[in-house]
Amino acid sequence: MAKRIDNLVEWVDGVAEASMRHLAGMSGRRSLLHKAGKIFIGGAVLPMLPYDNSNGVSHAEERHAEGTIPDDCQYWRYCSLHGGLCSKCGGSVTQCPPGTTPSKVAWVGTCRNPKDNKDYLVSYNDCCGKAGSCGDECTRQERDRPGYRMGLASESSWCIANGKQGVHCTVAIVVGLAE
Amino acid sequence: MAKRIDNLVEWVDGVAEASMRHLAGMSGRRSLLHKAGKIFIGGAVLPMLPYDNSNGVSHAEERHAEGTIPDDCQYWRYCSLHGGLCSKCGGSVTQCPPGTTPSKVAWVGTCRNPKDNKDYLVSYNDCCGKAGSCGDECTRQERDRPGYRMGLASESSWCIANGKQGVHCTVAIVVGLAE
Amino acid sequence: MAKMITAGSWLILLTLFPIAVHADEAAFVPETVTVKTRISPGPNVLVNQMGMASSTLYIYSAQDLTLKGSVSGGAWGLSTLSRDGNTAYMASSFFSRITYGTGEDILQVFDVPTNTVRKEIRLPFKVTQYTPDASQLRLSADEKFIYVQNATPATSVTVVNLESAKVSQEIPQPGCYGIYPATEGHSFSTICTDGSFMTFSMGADGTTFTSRKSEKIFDVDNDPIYLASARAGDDLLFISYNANVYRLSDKSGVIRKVNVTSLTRGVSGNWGTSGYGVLSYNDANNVLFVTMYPNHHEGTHHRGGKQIWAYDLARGTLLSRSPVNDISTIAVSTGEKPSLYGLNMKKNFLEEYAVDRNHGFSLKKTTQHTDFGFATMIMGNL
Amino acid sequence: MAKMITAGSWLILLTLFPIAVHADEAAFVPETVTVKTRISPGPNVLVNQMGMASSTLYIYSAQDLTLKGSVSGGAWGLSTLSRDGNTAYMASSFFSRITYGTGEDILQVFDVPTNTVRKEIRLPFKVTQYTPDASQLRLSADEKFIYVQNATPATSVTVVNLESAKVSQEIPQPGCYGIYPATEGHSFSTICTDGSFMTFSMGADGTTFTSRKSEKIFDVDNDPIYLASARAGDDLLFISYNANVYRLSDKSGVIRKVNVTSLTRGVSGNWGTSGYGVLSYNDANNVLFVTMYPNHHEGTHHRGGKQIWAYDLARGTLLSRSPVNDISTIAVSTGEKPSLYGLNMKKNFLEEYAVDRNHGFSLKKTTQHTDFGFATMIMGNL
Repeated sequence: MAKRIDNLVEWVDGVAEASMRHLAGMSGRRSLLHKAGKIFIGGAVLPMLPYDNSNGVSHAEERHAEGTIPDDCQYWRYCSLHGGLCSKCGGSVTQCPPGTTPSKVAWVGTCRNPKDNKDYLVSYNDCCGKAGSCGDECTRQERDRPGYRMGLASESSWCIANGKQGVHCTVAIVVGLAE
Repeated sequence: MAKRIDNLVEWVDGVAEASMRHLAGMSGRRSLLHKAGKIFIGGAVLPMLPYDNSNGVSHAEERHAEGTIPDDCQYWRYCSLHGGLCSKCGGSVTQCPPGTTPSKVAWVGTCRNPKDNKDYLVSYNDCCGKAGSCGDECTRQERDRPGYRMGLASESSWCIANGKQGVHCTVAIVVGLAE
Repeated sequence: MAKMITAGSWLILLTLFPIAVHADEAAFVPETVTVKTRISPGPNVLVNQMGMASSTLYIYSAQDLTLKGSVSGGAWGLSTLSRDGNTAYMASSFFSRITYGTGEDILQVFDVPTNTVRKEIRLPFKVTQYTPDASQLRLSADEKFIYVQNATPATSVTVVNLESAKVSQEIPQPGCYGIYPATEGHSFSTICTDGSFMTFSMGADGTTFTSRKSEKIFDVDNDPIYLASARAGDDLLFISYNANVYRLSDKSGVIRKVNVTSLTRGVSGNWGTSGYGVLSYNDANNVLFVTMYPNHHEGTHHRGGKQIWAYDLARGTLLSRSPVNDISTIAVSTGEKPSLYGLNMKKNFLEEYAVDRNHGFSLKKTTQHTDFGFATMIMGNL
Repeated sequence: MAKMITAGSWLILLTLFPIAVHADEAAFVPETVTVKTRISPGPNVLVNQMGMASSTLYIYSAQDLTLKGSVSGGAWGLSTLSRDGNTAYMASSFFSRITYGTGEDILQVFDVPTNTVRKEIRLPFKVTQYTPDASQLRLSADEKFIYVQNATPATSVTVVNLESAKVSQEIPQPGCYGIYPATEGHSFSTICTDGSFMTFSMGADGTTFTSRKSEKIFDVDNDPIYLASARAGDDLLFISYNANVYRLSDKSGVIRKVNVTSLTRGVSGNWGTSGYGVLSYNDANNVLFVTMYPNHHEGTHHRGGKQIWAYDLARGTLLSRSPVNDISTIAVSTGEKPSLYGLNMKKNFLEEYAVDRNHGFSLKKTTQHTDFGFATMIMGNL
């Protein structure tokens, strides 16, 4: 979750000019959560989804077998995906292919893992800077919203924060448990 | 035939830097044929095709009903065509669509008109400067030759003499009778 | 080497023109290549086909969908059309290496009759890259200004003065997206993340603005509206994923809710709205057309519609439900005897439908033309 | 306005991150997005997909055709690969407005393992725009120079010194086309419009050249050869539309004919060669593979092949005829137990075939992968 929230916070602070490199050593996960907490306290509207808040052990287990994450569109973590998976482009479900740059920000889905029946936040980052497509797209778009709720907007390119370079493919990163 | 041979001659003289506008009032058809005659005398190799040399009355008649030239790929004048017809892009069989520029040079096919059983030279000019395709391509390529016989090379873009702008579609112009 | 090049000239000529030409040419009239200077006359339907490298606006005859011409721009092309249909605008991105390198955002001003570029205006490099919708590039009512949706992802609107061809100002629009200009003056509204609208009113010279925020209009979580909108008289129409029509007024300088109408009340099958340009309104008959999808649920809102519903907004009556194939975007012409145009998003067809006024404004497909790629916008001075 | 922007920051955040995060995260290990720095190891097969706006080199595993990565350039991309497979080159055109505006021709030097651009070299704006073939962009035997085919349509070859990243010279090549470098030194041959070949030999520093013209090798009208070529030992192999194999030697600084072999002698059905990269040679077994089309006639020479023929050039024997679907371009790997790769031009598949040495080097398809667009070149350090 670190990088994801890092990005969000920095982005709010610096209005989308954040550099990945600049971020890397900036802060640990805890401080980020702290920041995030403040933000939520400050927020006027809290459109939380009413999800279970027990922790994600089973997800953590799954992660250790990362090489085996399916790239079938129906797999649970792709519930709000809209794009071609990077696992079909020489990357993996969580890795951008060589020669691309992950988008600094992303849209987020809330997907239920059928193994533990918990809801997870999934960050869909575009990988940017190359032409050419690599296979069929997945279009699930559950809980997708238009640009007025930008963080859920799968119809936007997310390379917009990376100098608007070309969208090559999309990764699906499980960044947190939804409350 | 005027413009076509104009282009060829000027192109040989000026190595493909000819401007359409510059050419327009330069010379009549007769002087061009004269030039062409000299060229053929001067040429060391004359790869003529052994075609009938009577004149093209029936073709001339057809031309008056130009609006009705079919755009079926099997129509006789498309015998060496390789590209999308401009008649499907807002132009016609002999007209580039608005907003494009006809290629200054072209590849040439020799096609037999079944009406008079004569062989005609057909100039396939690309229309340049726009993106977007407009329908299925025609791929006939009869007597097409690779780049070492460039004037018959349908695999080349012919917008190369127009600043290499994008190929949008192709016209088929009957420019002469083949001897 | 000089000698070789001379010899080469002959070779080049032979290469280009290997066949001798007949000298007796009395009766033969050679053709010449020409350029059509103007597209064929008559009303047009334009389709904006977005591409990752180049985007194209295809111009079709509104009569029979013959392709009359096109203009093209760069990546993620957004577009709009002047009221008279003679000027098209496209905002898109160009890169020195197509997908990387130096980028710039350009507003192209096209002359529709001649398919030529009349003007280019450089925009701040912030233009949204988003599936094209009419709400992202909008002319003011007097067509003196054009409003451009930015997203970096921070959102703002670039205001361009079309007379001076200069950027007048950039209006910050945090948490809001979409541009809905007023029918007069220089103001526009935008949809915000809490379900309210913000209305921005520009000063006379276009360089200043004031803003007013509306009450909450809709529930973003449970009844989100599409970016697509229509005008019904002076009012703005929006529709939600769940097919609730929000009729809003922007007359007072702030958005006010007029009413909300459920299209599906009393209809079984759990129908919902589906597509991109999902609604279009025929004012002469007070009929709203909407693309609809059965058994809708989270994630189906951008699928191609399986029916187009005609709804009488004045009477609150569902008039007809016409089956269609995967239509994602529609546009109905004005006047009492309209035609409807739709985009089939699976086959990339532009389709034309006759509207049967005697049978509840039901639709019958009359013709179709492939539109060559993914498109979500139909425009026209229809 | 300051206040509004502050308020807006909250809205933006909510927009981006509308869901609260659980605080007790002891057992949850979040993932992070990373970038794979190098493609998976192992031999590669590369496919050059030409586009009118951008062109892409797709990199597949030679084992199972898994897509391992890609690099991309501009319009009408021509490409080649270093002998070790680690450096790919693409020459292509970029325009300020994709299809119009200011254009430039760029040679991109790609690092294959990392899929990154190592260098860009600006070329004279003359590079041929032609269906890609290996003969248009070629490395010298020592890989110190790269030769680029120009056509405006006047033809010439740009010689680039890869060490200095500068253009060394432009060699005029009137009436000739295609680049066939010698196996040593800095010379290359080209095919000329009268059926002869010209051989250019560069001076030591790459800035001068001498040329020698061959006898007439083939009949351009009646037995034209493809641009595609292969090496059989030290000799060059070409093939005509009529499936006559021209075995040529470039050892002496000028092209000489070794022999001509008809592949179709004694075979009924009027078969001819067909496709783009129509031939490939396996040296270890002296076997030539060719894509063939039945009932061939003027105009069929670029159709997808219906059979692939295996021919023993040493013995002059047709070994096998394997049925295939529309294969236009082939590449066979080196060694005694080769695999063959082919491009299906109707379905845009890259296909892999096992070669059965016990049954006349006949082919059996083992796997396939879509190559996403029109392609005519397969490369690899196979």
